Amino acid sequence: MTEMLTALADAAALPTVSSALLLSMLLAPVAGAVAVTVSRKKRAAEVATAASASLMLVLAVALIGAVISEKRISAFGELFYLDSFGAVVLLPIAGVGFISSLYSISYMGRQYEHDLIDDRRIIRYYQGFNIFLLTMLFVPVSNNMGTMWVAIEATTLVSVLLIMLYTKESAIEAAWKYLIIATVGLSFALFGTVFFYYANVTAGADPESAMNWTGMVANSKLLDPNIIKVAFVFVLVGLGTKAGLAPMHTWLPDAHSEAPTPVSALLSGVLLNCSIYGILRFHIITSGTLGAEFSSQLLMLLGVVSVGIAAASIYFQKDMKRMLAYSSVEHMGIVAVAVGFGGFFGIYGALLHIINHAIAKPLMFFASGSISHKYETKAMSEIRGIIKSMPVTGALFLIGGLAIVGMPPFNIFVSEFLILSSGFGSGQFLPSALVMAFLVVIFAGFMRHLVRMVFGSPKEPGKRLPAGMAKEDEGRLAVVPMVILAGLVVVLGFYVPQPLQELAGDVAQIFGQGSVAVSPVEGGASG
Amino acid sequence: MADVATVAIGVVQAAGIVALAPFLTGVMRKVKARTQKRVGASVLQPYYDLAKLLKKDEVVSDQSSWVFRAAPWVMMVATVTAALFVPALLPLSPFGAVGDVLVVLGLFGLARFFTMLAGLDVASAFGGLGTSREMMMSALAEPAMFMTIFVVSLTLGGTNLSSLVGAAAQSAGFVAVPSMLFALIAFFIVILAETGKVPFDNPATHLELTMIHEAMVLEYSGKSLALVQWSQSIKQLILLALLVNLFFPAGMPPSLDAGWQVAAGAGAFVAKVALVAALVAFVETRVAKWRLFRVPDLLVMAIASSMIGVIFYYL
Amino acid sequence: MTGLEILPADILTISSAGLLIATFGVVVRRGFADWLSAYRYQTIVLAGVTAVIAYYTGVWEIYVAAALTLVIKAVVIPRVLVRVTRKIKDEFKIEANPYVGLRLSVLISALLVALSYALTQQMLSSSSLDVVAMTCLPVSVSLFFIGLFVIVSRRMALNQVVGLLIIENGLFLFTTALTHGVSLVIEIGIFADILVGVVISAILLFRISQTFDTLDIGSLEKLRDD
Amino acid sequence: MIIGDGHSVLFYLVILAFIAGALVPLAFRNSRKASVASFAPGAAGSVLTIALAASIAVSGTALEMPLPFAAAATEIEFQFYIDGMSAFFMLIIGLVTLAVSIYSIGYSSEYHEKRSIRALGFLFNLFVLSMILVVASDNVFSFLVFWEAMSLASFFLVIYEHESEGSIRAGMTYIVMTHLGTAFILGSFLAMYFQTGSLSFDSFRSPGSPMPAYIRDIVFVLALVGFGTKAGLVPMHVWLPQAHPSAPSNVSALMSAVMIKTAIYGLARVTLDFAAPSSPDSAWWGMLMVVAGSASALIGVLYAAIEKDIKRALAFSSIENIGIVILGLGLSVVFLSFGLQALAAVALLASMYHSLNHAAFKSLLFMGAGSVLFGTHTKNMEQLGGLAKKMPWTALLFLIGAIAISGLPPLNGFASEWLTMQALLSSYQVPNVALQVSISFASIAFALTAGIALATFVRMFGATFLSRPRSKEAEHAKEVPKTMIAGMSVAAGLCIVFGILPFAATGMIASSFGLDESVASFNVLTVPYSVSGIESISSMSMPAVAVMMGAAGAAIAGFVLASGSRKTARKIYSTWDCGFGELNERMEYTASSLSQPIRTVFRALYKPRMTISKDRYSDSNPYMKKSMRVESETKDVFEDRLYAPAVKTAVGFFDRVRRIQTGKVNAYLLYVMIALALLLLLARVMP
Repeated sequence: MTEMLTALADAAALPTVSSALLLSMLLAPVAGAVAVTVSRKKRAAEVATAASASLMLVLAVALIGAVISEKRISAFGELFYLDSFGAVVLLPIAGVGFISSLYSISYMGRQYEHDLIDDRRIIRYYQGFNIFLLTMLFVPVSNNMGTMWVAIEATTLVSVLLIMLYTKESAIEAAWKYLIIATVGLSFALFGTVFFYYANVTAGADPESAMNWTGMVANSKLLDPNIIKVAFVFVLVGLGTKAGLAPMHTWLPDAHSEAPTPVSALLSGVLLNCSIYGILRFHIITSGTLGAEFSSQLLMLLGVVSVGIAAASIYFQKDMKRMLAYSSVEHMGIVAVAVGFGGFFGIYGALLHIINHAIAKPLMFFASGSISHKYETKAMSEIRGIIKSMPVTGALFLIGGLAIVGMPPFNIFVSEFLILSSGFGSGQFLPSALVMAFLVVIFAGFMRHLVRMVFGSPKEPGKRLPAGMAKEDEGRLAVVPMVILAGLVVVLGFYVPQPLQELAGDVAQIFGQGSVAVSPVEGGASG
Repeated sequence: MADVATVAIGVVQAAGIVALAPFLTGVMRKVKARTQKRVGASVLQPYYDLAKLLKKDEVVSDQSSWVFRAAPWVMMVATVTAALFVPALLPLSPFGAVGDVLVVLGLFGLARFFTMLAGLDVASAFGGLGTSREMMMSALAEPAMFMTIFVVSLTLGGTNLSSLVGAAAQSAGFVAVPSMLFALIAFFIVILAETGKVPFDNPATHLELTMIHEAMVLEYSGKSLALVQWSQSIKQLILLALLVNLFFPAGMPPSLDAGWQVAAGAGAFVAKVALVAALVAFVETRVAKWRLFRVPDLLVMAIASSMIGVIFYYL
Repeated sequence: MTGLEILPADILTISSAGLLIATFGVVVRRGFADWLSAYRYQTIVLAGVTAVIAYYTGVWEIYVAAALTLVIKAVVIPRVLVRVTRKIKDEFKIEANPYVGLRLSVLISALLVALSYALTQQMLSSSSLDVVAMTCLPVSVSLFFIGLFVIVSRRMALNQVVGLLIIENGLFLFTTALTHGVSLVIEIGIFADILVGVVISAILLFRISQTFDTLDIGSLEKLRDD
Repeated sequence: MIIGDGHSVLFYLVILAFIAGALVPLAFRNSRKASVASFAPGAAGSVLTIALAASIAVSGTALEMPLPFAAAATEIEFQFYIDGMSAFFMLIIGLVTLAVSIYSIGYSSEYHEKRSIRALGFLFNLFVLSMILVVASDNVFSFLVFWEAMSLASFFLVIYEHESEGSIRAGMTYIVMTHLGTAFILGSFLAMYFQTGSLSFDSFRSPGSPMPAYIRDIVFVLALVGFGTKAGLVPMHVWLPQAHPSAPSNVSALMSAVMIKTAIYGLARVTLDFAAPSSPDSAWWGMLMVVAGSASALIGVLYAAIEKDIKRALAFSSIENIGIVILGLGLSVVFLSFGLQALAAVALLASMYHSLNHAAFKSLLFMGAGSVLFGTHTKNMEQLGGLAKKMPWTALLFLIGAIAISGLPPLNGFASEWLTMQALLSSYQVPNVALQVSISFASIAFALTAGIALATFVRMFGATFLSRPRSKEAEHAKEVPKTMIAGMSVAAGLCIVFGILPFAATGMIASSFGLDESVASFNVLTVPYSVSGIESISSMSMPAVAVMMGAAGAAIAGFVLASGSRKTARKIYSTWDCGFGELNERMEYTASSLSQPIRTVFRALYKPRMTISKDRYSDSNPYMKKSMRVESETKDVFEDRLYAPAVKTAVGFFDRVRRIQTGKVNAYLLYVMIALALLLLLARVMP
């Protein structure tokens, strides 16, 4: 694995090669979208999307390999810029994008068979899917904070379209709320971004490149602290809205639960990361100006509130997908808290958590999609005995659920462990203890739903179950993506691959630029 | 660990306890009869009973299992073994280092365990009734007994009966320490409870209202009954011996060097035990059997009393 | 930044006042058509202000931005909105029963304007600001606030879209005034986003009116936790 | 001293054996083959575990075993270090698993063709493996991974019969409570991490600078609550009587006999190894443990005494025994705080010896209960009875367990309770009157516990195995398969060996905990006394007692046989029925009626409620009744008074919080703005 990556990295060593890689990675979904539009056939659209997504994944991996060896890549002057932090966010975009494109074939196929969507919509779905991937890809590779904002806003618009794919009342309602709240939130973010820019310009930066993140960080010590304070709050609230941090998260459970399942997976597993990524970029700058204290505290505050509100909502949840959506609020909260804790373990934990969540949550969404197909409901009280009616899906759902609640030996435990260690280790006892308490509540709430759904008898009287439901899972195309994800969930629970560890070490360095406290005592992993 | 002589002394002393036990029962019955203005049977009557029972055929319930048949043996073995550890006629037990007062208690527990099981085994309502009451009584008597020992151990040092009695012997006749006084009260109550005396139990009747111990062993006959009764007598003697030797060491030989002192000590022991037995019998005639659910109050009083003893000791 | 010293503050002040008046126009009216015309008027003034800024700062990109503003916001967006809402029944287009009454709304808007002046003074007093910024920033923040207020206090989905557009205008003014134009690529990106956003929200509005037979967002409360 | 390769190989073999036990059965569809394929490697693995653990424990060495790669980062890795303490607990695991694995081969036939034996074997082996690795772990990360894996595996085993709502609910209570406990444990470890900056146990053991007192106190309290939850310490015990009985009986045996011991391991690790008390300031730790331990012992046994479900009663009795163990541990901490090393050794010996003994007899009893369940398909004591005749072997083995757990000589329970009593008596040396008096109160609780335990097991054995069968199932019961008997015999053998030859256990404990071996010289347990001028030694020798009992038995037999001048006959006849006629099973004492006096005496705790409904022939005459029905129930005060209100409050709070999701988009936008305004305010306030 490592050798392969180094080989790729060598190939990408030349700057031109890596910028070509970057560009072609961005073009892959474009090509997909074009192919879908041209072909206008369901089967062709499926194949084109899967092909472009796999191409994207390969290119992304190559690019990440290059980042590992070169530390940073820029293309087209300073317009595109990818460092190890961006790489960590890029990985889930490409990975989940690919897996989702596979799952889409099965899921949308079934929706199509059940006449829930027609030919026109299927094509529109695959167009939207590709463009959605494209907009998300732009986020980690943008150096310009304005471009990044544009990309994030674009993700909102595309994903609203994808949610609107269904003409159900609930889908429209969710799309409307999502659109309005996210747009208002992002306007705050733009406000804050402009403030940052202004601060950078007044600090003497060249207006042409003053919007570039690299420049802002380099200048961060010189920025006007008062402006940066206000600016960061605006960015935090603005991008926090998009990232699902409470109390700005209110649109999230609606949108994530009403979207088509593969899109839900992308929304929860990937899109949220993009927004968090944006916040953290600004966090680094802010830390440079004000010291780590200020923005860390705010991140911690919002993070703890998110985890708490998610805990309350998960405990009482009735709808399976909404529960998963709230769990995303929780996990984004944890990431925020983790960065707030800082330290090598905190940063590393946050990154690992982003990746782990991006693996486990799609798994859960996919499984829940198959389950609600089978049981024809999303109401958890009506779902019983999955392990009997769909043994494989049930087992995978269980693995995913246990991972989501942070049980070892699954991946999320590792990152949560790192995060709590960093919290206690840095003496942040109150937030750490609160997070831990909320995690226990979430565990209780989640498990009580999960266990009842997975176990028990599917033939319980009064429970809705399609008569003559066969004991079988959905088709192979539905199961394979889940198996891949579950495999990752387990493997990452035991071992984090070396390249990832290296990336994490580099990212800790990047955070270190902004004088986010990174204790040298603990930073042993990067080698 | 010990030469033949000490072993022999220990065995002889235990044999003495085993042999003397029915006599003590006889004495108690006699005293009881006299205080009730009856003539009463001979003090040797328990021996005659045992001899008779040992020769008789047995009737065994068809409902019972091997537990019922094994129980009398276990009771007898447990109490006889306990007798090995108790200084009675002499102020020491050569086996003190092998089994201390806690072992004695444990052996009594073993005996009681099987008694209770035997009561249940015959599938008669009497057995269950006795067992159920005994469960409650023993549950409370146990802590009372243990707390008494707690006080005694603190005051006289350790749980080794030999050294306890040895330490008691150093004092003048009567261990006059406040803590010991409270322990004495507790111990006396416990003895009444453990040996099935009024106000806890009334072994003389076969009424379901009053029986505890008798109800459990109601189905026994012949050899088994002999063993049950004998072990009960031995237990009674052991408890009284402990009472006498720990609390009233008067007349006990300070050392074993002088033969006459030892003999006198043994005599004094028999006299003291008989006296205490008479006292117990006397108490039995003066008080009425208590209602079953008032009995715990008495045992709790014993616990409290020994607890006060502990506190006195520490203060 | 040459020439700012000689900028007659009056021009900017007057146009800012014009912006505010247009904004108040949105607040006090009920009908969608009235809103739209108020918005159009507001945008034209905004484009003018932008042009003035461009003239005095001499940055050509700001001219482009002004032109874009004029074309996209004052012409295209209202057209699009009118077009997609043509099929929506007229009774849906009237804010009959807002959460906050109209008179109170005006009062609150006035307060918000005052608040924006206070805040901008507070926030930016320490840093060196030119005249453009000093004049336009409070106005832009007011637009921002009033837009937010409109979104929160109204129940017609259409009006929320207009509220969003007002926020957008405020942001635009803010950006231009404070920074005298960020790079053109970003500006174009932002415009494109707005345009697409308006189109999408228009489609959504149409869907809502079709599906729910109303544009009252009070009926969009099915998704909740209880 | 650290030992090397041979042991590492053994350790790998242990892991391999259990992994094989988990995975190989997955290949078999046939239930019978699958059960052999999973439990035979389990038994083999436990033999290897015993070998490994015993050699380390006896030699007093340690085995260090780093894995070749880091899981996530330095110190976030799997790291093993088996010292004496680990080895001792590993030995407990090995011994019990050996018995239970053999037993399971037969027992799992109960589930053939009804449930997945593959799943049972898979989870069983993983459960055991994770327990072994928990005690072998040498850093916080690997400890927690295996700790939670252990919880998870056992959770799935608890809900093995997952169609029943009852077992799901029991499982949920269990997993949530245990997770809460884990949170406390994590807090405790991380508090140490805060101090030492390293996650390895090694750094906790010898921190660069001594931990400040407040950190040590936090560490202790969190560890007590966390491990106490897993151990079933009152008042965190409520999950235990629900979960242990729900699992298949072989697993119940493992959970009760072994799993809760891992919590004792953790507690011992923290209180004796990491934050070992050294000054009288820490005496309150020990006292807290003494109080909690004696309360657990008493409350556990009181509930066990009235329980009708045989497995539930056994679970309550586990709470009792764990209480005794923690009482001993607490005493040892008290003594250590005052520098009374010798006494601390006695108390620790008592505690660990009792852990070992409890593992032996509780696994035996749970297996016995499983056999009863196997033979009769009920675990309700009211419906059992008379099994001693139908299942003689099971009865005999169960009786051994009952005698042992009641603390009666000559079996092992007595030996460890003797030591505990000695430790309690020795509290006179603690130079603090308040502590002395408190410990003597704990002694009352302990003695009361012992008394009620005796009653409990008389009732349990009596109601289950003696008198008449009270149901058809009990009437038609059959003896269980040989493998089950064999498994139980292993455990019974342990009860006898550890009873009659205490040195087998105490010597090993002394060497593995580094105690002065004089407290456990060859088969004589001794405790020196020195009170106000009186010097004496309390001692007890179990082998000698056993020999004496044998001799006494022989003497008595000889005497009785010799004294009977003629051969006496034994006549079988029906029980005396007062001339009433045929006695039947409805006339005997049931399990509930047996415990009725105890229930009455301790009614303050049980809050018994009795409903009597009468059906009369006519309203005019109240004395002639057609039928009567008596229903009685008792309550668990902890569930009613402590947990229910606490959960209700918390849930009510969360219910209000989640209602912010009103569905109104205007409200949502308002939240965004309020958040912005508040954060801006906060930003102003913050430096």
